[in-house]
Amino acid sequence: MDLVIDSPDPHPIARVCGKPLLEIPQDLYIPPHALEVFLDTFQGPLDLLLYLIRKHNLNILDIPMAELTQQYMSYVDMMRMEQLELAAEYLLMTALLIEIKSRMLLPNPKTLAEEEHDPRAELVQRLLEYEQMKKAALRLNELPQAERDFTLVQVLIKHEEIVTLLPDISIDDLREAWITVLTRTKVNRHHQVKRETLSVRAFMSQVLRDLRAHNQLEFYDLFSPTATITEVVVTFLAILELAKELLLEISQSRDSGIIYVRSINAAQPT
Amino acid sequence: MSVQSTLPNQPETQISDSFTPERIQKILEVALLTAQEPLPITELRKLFNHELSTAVLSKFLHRIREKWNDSGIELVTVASGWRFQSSTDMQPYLDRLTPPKTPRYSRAVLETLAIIAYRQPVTRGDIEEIRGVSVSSMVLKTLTTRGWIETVGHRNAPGKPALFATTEHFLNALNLRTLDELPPLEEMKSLVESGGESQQLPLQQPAAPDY
Amino acid sequence: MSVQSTLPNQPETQISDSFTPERIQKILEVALLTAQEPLPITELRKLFNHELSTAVLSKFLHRIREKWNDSGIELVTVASGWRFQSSTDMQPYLDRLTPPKTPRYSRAVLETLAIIAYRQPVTRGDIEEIRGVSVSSMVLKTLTTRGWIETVGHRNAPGKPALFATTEHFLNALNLRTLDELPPLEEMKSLVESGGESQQLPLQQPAAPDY
Repeated sequence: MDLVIDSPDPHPIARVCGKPLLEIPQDLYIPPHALEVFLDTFQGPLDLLLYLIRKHNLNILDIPMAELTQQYMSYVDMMRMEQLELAAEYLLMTALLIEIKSRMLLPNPKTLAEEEHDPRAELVQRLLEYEQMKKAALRLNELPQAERDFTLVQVLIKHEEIVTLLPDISIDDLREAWITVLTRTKVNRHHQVKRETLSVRAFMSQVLRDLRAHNQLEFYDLFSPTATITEVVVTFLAILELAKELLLEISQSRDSGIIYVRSINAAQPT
Repeated sequence: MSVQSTLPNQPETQISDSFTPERIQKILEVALLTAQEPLPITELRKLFNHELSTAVLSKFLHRIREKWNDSGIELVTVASGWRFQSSTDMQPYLDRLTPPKTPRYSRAVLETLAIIAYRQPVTRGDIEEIRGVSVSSMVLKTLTTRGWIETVGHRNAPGKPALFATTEHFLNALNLRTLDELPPLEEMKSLVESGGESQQLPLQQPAAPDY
Repeated sequence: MSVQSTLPNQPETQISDSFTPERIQKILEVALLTAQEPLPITELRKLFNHELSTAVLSKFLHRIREKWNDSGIELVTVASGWRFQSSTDMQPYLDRLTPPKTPRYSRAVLETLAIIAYRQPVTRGDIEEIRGVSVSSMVLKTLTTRGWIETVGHRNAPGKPALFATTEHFLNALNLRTLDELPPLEEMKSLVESGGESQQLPLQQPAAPDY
């Protein structure tokens, strides 16, 4: 049913209590039993008014206002239950029509200025604009629509993993992760994180690496010949720290003799 | 400061880029058949490392369109670019495979959409003014969820109401390139025929929308 | 009351179902090109109201496969049916349109890496104590496989746990020459202690590394 409004007549516009409702009333009066159907059929008072004007040549001026008002008022209670807002809109329209009619009835000296303020003008303007949009909505709906009238082509891209991409990280990522860790640690106070200079830690790893290759080295070999003074100090601190953590063993067989550093390789029995 | 990928060889270097006309056409077809979204020519130029001009590609695209003519698949241009889609006469067959999933929209939705399309940008209040009834949030949500309308700003008025406009996705879905391609608004015939007084009404057509 | 479509979208009965071989092939191609999923023959039979047998359709599908041969798109059978897909030699071009996305490491991996970088050499137990949660073997394996951490020894403690440290490869990957170039701990310590939640930390850029 292409919009009740435009359908060629013989179809019932709706069924009310099983009985076909064959005609829409000729005025704005809505039969009580068809009220709900009406509210569903028309988008609102503008829509209804437009229908009446177009289909039944209803003259805006000829609407029996008094009667209509009375009838509308009797529905207010009914509509109030569920569709208060809609009821209000119909009532507002009725009020507008009554206002128009009353103003038209007043003696009205015909001047150009007055004509421009014809009270019907605004309403008619609104009706025309609404009608235009209603038609536009229909045209819009007639345009071919993706998924309804055609389907988009979708061929799968075959992904051969030529290279497996590995995630990249940035220093910022690392720093953020570390701050998160520290912050959480701060929240859980029972975790004491010792804070030392990083370089000592780095050299601890390096010393262990050197020892891993040789198992035992002379103390001096752990110091790079090109090391700066700071590096020497830090390396020394690293060795002491490793010894403290029982990660290596420092030994000297006699006074002023060679100092050997040996990794306590816990993985292999010595 | 992002770390550069340490991957050995990027595919780039491995493509032999001798672009014969057949090869260009083939690459374009594959790209368009596999694309998720319509592809603008600027994007298609990437396929050839920008070595081919827009004009050249445009010629190829038209040739491809010719080639696919009457195949049940057509190459079309929409707002965001070129894409392949089935022709409408094929849809009845496709519907046999997957029952239509798109809902038919109610009049309220369609009228709201039309008002937004033709009068944008508009507020909910504007829409209500034209339709003469309140617009339910569901209606606006339906259209927003479909990706057909979006908020493009707020009117500098009490309550700062949102201004709605249609999206590029809406144009794509309706096979349109620009809003100009929307069906033109019809002139409405006068509401009061041949009545004496009525003809004197200084009626104006609504101002033509300026898009 | 919903609005009926006035579209050319016709009901079943209006399809002219005179299936010439060309038409059958065309319908099959359109269906396969627009399908979201592979289509088994049983499904494809629906296109023709089950009027064509599996054997007949199978013959058509093989013919289509032939036709598309060397087009950059191939018709293949997978477990759940027939589908079109781009051929492998087209991928380098398609990658130019959508560069493959780089994956990201999880928070667990990043935090573990940070702890190893700053506190090395550390055991898994150390990491767990600092993070307050257990560290999965997968996390350590990810970092070891990547070549960013390695075992540098074992702590002389019950269970002889492995000691992890970062590698030179890790420094290279981050464009660092030495670990010293990581944002200094002291700076962060004060950051952590001055701010409440980490989100509110007034993050500064680390002292500009000179590379």
